[in-house]
Amino acid sequence: MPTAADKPRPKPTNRAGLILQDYKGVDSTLCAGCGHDAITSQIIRAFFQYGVEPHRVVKLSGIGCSSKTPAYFLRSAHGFNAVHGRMPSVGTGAILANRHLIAIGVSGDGDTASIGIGQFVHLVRRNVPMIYIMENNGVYGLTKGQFSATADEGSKLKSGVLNDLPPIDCCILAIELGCGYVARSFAGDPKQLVALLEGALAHKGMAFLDVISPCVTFNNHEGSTKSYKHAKETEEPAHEVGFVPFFEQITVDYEEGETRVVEMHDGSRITLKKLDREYNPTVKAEALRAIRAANSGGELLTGLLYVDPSKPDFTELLGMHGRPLATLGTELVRPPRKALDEIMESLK
Amino acid sequence: MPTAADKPRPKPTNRAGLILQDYKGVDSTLCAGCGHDAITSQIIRAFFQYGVEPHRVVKLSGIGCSSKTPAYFLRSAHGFNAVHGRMPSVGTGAILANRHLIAIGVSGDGDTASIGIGQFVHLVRRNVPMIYIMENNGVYGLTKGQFSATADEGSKLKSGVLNDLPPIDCCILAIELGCGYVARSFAGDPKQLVALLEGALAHKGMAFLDVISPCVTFNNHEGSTKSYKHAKETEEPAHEVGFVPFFEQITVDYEEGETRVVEMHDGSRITLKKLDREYNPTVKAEALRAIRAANSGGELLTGLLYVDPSKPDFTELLGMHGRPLATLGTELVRPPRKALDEIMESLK
Amino acid sequence: MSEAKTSELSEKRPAGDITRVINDFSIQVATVNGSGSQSANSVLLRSIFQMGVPVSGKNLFPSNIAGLPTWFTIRASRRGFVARKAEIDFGVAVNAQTAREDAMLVRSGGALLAEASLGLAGIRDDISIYEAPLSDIAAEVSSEARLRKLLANMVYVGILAELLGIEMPEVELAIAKQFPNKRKAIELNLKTVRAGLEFATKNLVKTDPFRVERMDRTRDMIIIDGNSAAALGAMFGGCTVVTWYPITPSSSVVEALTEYMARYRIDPETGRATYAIVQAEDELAALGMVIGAGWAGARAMTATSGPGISLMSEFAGLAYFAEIPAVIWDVQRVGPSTGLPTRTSQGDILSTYVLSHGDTKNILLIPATVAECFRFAQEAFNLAERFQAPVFCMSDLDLGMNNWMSEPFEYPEDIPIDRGKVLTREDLERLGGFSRYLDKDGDGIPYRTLPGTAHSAAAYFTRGSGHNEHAHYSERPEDFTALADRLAKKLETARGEVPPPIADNVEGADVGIIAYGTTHHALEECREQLRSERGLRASYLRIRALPFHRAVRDFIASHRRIYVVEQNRDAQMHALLTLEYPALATRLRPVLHYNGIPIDARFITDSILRQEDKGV
Amino acid sequence: MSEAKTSELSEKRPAGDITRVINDFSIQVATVNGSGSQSANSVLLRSIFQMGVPVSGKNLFPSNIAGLPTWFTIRASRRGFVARKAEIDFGVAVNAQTAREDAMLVRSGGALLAEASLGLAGIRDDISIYEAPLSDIAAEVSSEARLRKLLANMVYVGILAELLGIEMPEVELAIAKQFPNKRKAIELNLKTVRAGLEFATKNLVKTDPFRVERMDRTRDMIIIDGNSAAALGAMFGGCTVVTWYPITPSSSVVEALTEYMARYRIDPETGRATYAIVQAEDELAALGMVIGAGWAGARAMTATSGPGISLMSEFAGLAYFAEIPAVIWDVQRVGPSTGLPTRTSQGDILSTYVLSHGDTKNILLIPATVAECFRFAQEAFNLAERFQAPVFCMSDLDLGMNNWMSEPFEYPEDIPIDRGKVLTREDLERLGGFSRYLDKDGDGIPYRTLPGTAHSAAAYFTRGSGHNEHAHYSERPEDFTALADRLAKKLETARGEVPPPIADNVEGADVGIIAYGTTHHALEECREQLRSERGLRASYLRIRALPFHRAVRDFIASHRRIYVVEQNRDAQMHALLTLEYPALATRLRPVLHYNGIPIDARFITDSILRQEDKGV
Ligand SMILES: Cc1ncc(C[n+]2csc(CCOP(=O)(O)OP(=O)(O)O)c2C)c(N)n1
Ligand SMILES: Cc1ncc(C[n+]2csc(CCOP(=O)(O)OP(=O)(O)O)c2C)c(N)n1
Ligand code: SF4
Ligand code: SF4
Ligand SMILES: [Mg+2]
Ligand SMILES: [Mg+2]
Repeated sequence: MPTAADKPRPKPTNRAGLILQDYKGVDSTLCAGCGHDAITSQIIRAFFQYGVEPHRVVKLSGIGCSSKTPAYFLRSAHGFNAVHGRMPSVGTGAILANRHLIAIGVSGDGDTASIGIGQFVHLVRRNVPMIYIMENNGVYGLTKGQFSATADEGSKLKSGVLNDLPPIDCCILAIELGCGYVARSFAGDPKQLVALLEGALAHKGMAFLDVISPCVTFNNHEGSTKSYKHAKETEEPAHEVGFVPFFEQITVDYEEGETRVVEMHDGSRITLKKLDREYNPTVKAEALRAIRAANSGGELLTGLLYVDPSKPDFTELLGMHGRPLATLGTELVRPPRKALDEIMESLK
Repeated sequence: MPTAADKPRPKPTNRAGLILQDYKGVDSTLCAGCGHDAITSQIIRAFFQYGVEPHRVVKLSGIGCSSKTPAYFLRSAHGFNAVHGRMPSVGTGAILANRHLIAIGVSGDGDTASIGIGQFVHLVRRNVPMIYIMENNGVYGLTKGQFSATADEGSKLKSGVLNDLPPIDCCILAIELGCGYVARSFAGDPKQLVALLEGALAHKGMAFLDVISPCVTFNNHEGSTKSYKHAKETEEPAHEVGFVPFFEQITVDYEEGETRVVEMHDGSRITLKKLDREYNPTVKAEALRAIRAANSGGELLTGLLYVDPSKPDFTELLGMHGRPLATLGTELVRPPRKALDEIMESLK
Repeated sequence: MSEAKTSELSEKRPAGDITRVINDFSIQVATVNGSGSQSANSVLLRSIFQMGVPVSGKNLFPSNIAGLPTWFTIRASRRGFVARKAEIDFGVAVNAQTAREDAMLVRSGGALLAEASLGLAGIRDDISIYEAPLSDIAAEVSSEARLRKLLANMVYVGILAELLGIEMPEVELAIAKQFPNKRKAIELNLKTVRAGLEFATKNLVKTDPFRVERMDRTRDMIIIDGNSAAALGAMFGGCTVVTWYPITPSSSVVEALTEYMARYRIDPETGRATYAIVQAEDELAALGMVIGAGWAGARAMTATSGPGISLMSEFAGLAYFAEIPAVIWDVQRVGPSTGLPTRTSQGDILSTYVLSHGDTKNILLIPATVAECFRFAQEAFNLAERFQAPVFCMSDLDLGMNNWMSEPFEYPEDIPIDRGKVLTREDLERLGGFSRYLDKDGDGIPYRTLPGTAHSAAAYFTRGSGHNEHAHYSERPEDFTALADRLAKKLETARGEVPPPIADNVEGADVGIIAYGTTHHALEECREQLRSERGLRASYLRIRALPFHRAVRDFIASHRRIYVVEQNRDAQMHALLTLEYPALATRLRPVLHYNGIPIDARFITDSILRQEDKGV
Repeated sequence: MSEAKTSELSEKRPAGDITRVINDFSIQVATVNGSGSQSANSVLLRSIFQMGVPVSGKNLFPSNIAGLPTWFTIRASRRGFVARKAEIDFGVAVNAQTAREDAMLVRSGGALLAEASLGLAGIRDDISIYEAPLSDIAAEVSSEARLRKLLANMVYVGILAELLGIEMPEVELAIAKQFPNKRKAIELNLKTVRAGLEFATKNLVKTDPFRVERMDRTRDMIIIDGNSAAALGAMFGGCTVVTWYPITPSSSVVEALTEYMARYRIDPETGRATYAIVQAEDELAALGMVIGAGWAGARAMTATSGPGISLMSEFAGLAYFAEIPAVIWDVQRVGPSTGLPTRTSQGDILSTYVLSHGDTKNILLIPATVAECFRFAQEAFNLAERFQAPVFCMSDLDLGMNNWMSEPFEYPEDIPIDRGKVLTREDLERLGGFSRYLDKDGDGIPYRTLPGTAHSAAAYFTRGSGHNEHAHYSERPEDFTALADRLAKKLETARGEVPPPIADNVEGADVGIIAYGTTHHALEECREQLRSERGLRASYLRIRALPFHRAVRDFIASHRRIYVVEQNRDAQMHALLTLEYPALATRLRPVLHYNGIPIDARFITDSILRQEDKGV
């Protein structure tokens, strides 16, 4: 293997034979320093590391600064920047048309928790196979900084306006509604975020990631609870998240009780190394209690908050054909003449 | 007091000087035996017993058999049968216009949990002072029996169609979102329902009641988990609910530890007599655990599931005028000439 | 309810005269909804149908599940007229709530069969009144309360069979069809019908003129409702994704489709479904799913009614502007708002044509018959994919929920499944690449690729915001104008490809009539009335789609006075014609019917004659 | 971007000639959005304004928060023309991304001030080019990076002041106004402007013809944007409930209202708010709240733009049909779908007029000036309550978000707060009772009571489903028709009460022109061009509301050719006029502008002349 500093080191390729650059999109037009751009980078890295074939991916979003980001990664994947708050239905439709697609939806806290909460609830309930990232900055960035429904009680706008309504915790909601993969992370914690994204890629069913993603222009000031500073100060990882993809046959043995290993359906493994607290993401009640405790304690609890890799996803429930409905031939989608004759007879 | 059987006993009147009949509406056009009619009767009774002045009440609903019922009670109260799933916003507007109004909204499980879940979530989040009853039959009655989002996994339609999606438990949702009065009851349990309704009348802020209300025409068969039979068999009251209105100065002393008394802001008291289990409706986490346990155990846990009489309601948060905005005079709603002059000056 | 001034029959004969009226009368059965009269009425309808007599049935039901008045009218018409007949020749009164009204509605010279306990005997002397203890007779068949209530309806079937001369074997056949392989039900109902019939033979003396006699005008014909026909069309049209949110009167489109698909669209090899049907949480989501599916390559549809269309407005604009195929089946009911959910209307035409904010124009198909429901459902998918646009099929409650006679549907040999301009991996290898929104062929229709296409040049970015030919985000004024103009051009192209109007030009016609959808059926009859009653010759054009086919202009240009007949208040089609042909606008005159009851010939004839007489 | 064929100025003088052009030119500043050029541009605008010269400014910004190109054009016009001027006389190039394009856009004979580092010197020889190291100069004032970026903009203000002869005291005043009681900011900016000015005096030799000279045409005038004006109107109009969901370009309506209300609508006695402003979760909820509030007696409004209007469709139909007052302020942007969120359009007229399924027709008010925003906002509440219907105010981005000169607004003595036909407890005691939907006065407008009215006969039941005069549920055909007809009649009544059109009939005019909204401003200028360039006399009618006032007909009837000028693709007002006056339809000719940039006089003049020349 080439190591000599003098000759140029070839760019590393993944199992799809692609390099990191292949997972990029057009240049971002977001504000310099926007948390969303940081998340975009980790999406690019995760999809590269997992070796996803870009053409199998569909990128979905609603409307907002966050919802613009699908243009900034995976340039060779189809993308759909839909309407505000209704991306879940569009994503559901895409998966119905072609269950082989790997769907990643990027939304904002306004797009999800304000206008979009209804479709979000039903997307979770259906367990549509899709990675759903909520880039959470507590405000409507694109419309210049009004509070969203995830803004914390007591959070202040630059203008001094105070938010006196409680935030909607979409992770709690997702867990209560039966989502099988629920994580919270922070744009300023790339290592954790990448691992959580790879885990999401390995998950069969809906995977929800609530990622705190500071809006440097409208909500990164003192008094904001969604600023880089505040997030850094209050972040409390529930565990150290690692990911071992199915195609890397490393066998590590983990210290007893120190690391929890979650087997994903494709053979990948998520490793959760114990930090200073006990945290069991496989038991709903415990997870919820821990999250609620952290919230009331003003802590930003991050990590894989809840996981259940076993739930059947929506396409299974529907007993859909193994091949994409989108491209089934006439012979499969138009019944034969005798079928019509039979029906006509019955109507005479 | 007249007791002699021979002379006709005068109809009892309440503190408003009205009789029970005064709280009725037009005749119901629902199917004979519909759970909704049973609930209507208890609404009539509760409002009568509490002595509400009908003209101070607004009745709101969406669309559905359940949403028709506001026409069947309190004929002398204004009613508004709005559009499907969007009653919460209409109710919010009405309260904004006149905070003195007592708002009661009647909705169905489709109207609330399917099309209406978004507005429901935000109504709870705002803690709009309003009694919200979800008449829960697990199906869309008015459109002839399709499953709603509260239908239990495994529940069967007459046609044999099976529901394979998990139900949305609106009580859990309401509690998680910070609702200060959350109850579940059953159309077949009039005594409990009346007490819970009176408690709701005494509550300042949003009060949510999820009332199992069998649809005798489309969802009352074997295999349905929302039938009278099934509800009767599985109902597990968390406690025996009683209500002592503020205007009845009875002093009772309750057995130590046997009865929990909740003081409502108007001085009324809700009494919760212990049954075979410990249940503390004032601690979120405990309430949620108990509900979840009951759900997974196939129990229908009824009663006052969670209560917190202290939360400020939406009108307080808005710092609204004490008098109804609807009828403020010109002198209050049109600033004086000098105000305009001042503004014009600043724009020169 | 009847706007009729005069009547074919009463003109010809004074009331009381019992010269026979063969295969040309209407029956109106007044019952309580939820009481099971539906099956009795279908049996009645079928029996007459099986005797070779053209029939039509209209169900006038309340927006309620049980306990309110409901009416079912059956029309037998030897001449094959299937529109609603304004007058009631033969009434059947079973509902106490409305009995007296119902008795009064029967036209003079008509007849009434009444539940004896209602005591209607002698309420009128200008009609034949027959009394029968329907529920008592039913009680003899079954003592079980619930059952007795249901069976009471079958009793009047038996009585009418006797009074009208409907042959018993046909009734038996109809019952068998009504309760497919439900042996017990068949026997019980048959028994009841016989009991009714016996009662009639024993106790009733026929004094009315109406009779059914065997003809041969329904041989090989089918009976089906428009919603089921639409469902069949979707199934044979290769529909793969169906999303919906229940709403009257469209629910049965998807409910029928669900049954048909489960039966005929399971891949025998894998036993898996070649389709997905999803009940969405509301109409916004329903169309959102259809758009996502259409974008990803499915032939996707949803069915709804007015309120749903309104909720779909924003998504409809996205589909129009981002150019995504979608089929929306709108079974129109009376609006605005919740309106009259169980009554018919043609009131969504204008607002749907320009649905959504900004400059939008949509393709609308307007079926008038069950056969067209079957056909248009298939063409809708082809047009949607060919034009990469939402296609709205404007049915209505009368067409969708009532039963209609029809020739059997033909297997769609002539409607190949057309996926439109989709570039495959192979195409891309040949071409090297493509520009999503480039008007390569000069018809305004660009090429698209499906997500998942394994080629590095396949991907493009779809958005509802401004974009250029390469699907890149753009706010450039010239890019926007070019896009807006191409979208307009695309609709121009559509004129040539949507179902053309059907014209019946009468030599030297005095007037022209334009109609569409279910209004068509009353027109056939109206034109005969105009001819027979006034010798007025009327040409007729039936519009079947928007934007207008060029042929529409020619028709208007060739008639001096044109009556545009439709079932809405605001003369919506009249408005669209005015917009399209301002130079001819003054020739157009609206004839409007908007009370929720299906329009009838008499109403149209009278309105036209009134205007003709005014010589306006 | 410029469709201009010719130019007032270049006609008069060859390029290069430096005869002075006083108070009649356009400046276009090209910067990067989020770089703080906004305040610099306002200062520039204000300074000229304070010198008594009529000005207008147009901000052409991207749908993005920071980093993309943005343009600000200032027009000085001694004749008081405030529409966009197609040509750029004086360019300011600061943005590297677009520098060359920006330089090319300057008209021949014009001038360009460029950031030196862009190296644009000598890019053209037909314009005067001035170079200046803007950021270096700013750097001298402040070393702080962020600050420097902001201040760089103030540098060009100083340079232009020198080159154009804008008086420094006015600049100082403008800066003071721009940063109200922010002493530090004022000093810093002033320092920077001076630095720019000094640089110019030292290093630049004026070779361009443009100069600002003191006039007296702006004395006592105000400068305000349409959204703020609308907010003021709402506040003085007695608005009590405001709900909204943020959307460009309407957000600032409610944001301004929030500030004004907090200042002027707190009850001094109680210290409590006499209003409620609620940010809803989406537009469906926003209108739902307005409807609930209007029903319960509030003067309630919401503000939105195209996508919001689409989402409000279902609720709008409810308000129309259940007859509930509601004010919806639509600041139109380019659609369909998300379209161009930061560009202007008049594209929602038609779809909003018939918004929602079924037969609906809405009242629309169309302001053209900030003064009308102030006035119509007040009248909207009166009309909404008088007609118990939704009233849509159709503003647009150009009017709403740009700054306009105006006479100061007058205190609404002449606009009393009119609650319409509301029955109080006292009325009910007098009358004994009432029927909610009875047309007592023959104007189609019924009486209502407010929830909470302490009278046993006050209550009634509101529904979006069929009902009779007593507000009882009804499916009766005759009830529905009566209701539909009364609703139509109500709109007929409205014709007489909405703001009438404003006609300027020219004696023996050759043609008539019809326009509305912001298109108005270009027309003033267009008519002068037609007159001065071709001696063509044009009468002019400005429509201010729908349904049409009777006066509209008279205008059309009295001109042989009428040009209908609007900013949408589908000739939406032209369409509505055609529908309304089919007999006159052929006189109407659309002139359409729909690229998102505010329409300009040159475009209209040329389009009209082209058609006139064709002699069509
Ligand atoms: C129907 C509709 N309403 C309103 C808007 C305006 N709008 C655009 S983005 C946005 C909110 C975005 O907030 P969020 O989802 O948190 O994204 P962020 O910009 O903060 O990343 C709004 C209200 C819209 N585009 N469509
Ligand atoms: C926008 C819209 N979509 C669909 C409908 C049709 N619809 C009427 S009631 C109803 C569901 C009612 O179910 P639920 O709320 O559970 O009330 P229930 O009849 O069961 O009491 C539906 C889908 C409608 N009225 N409006
Ligand atoms: S406004 Fe906020 S959210 Fe939007 S791009 Fe800028 S920093 Fe990011
Ligand atoms: S259908 Fe069901 S919900 Fe509706 S009225 Fe009948 S029983 Fe009640
Ligand atoms: Mg956000
Ligand atoms: Mg229900």
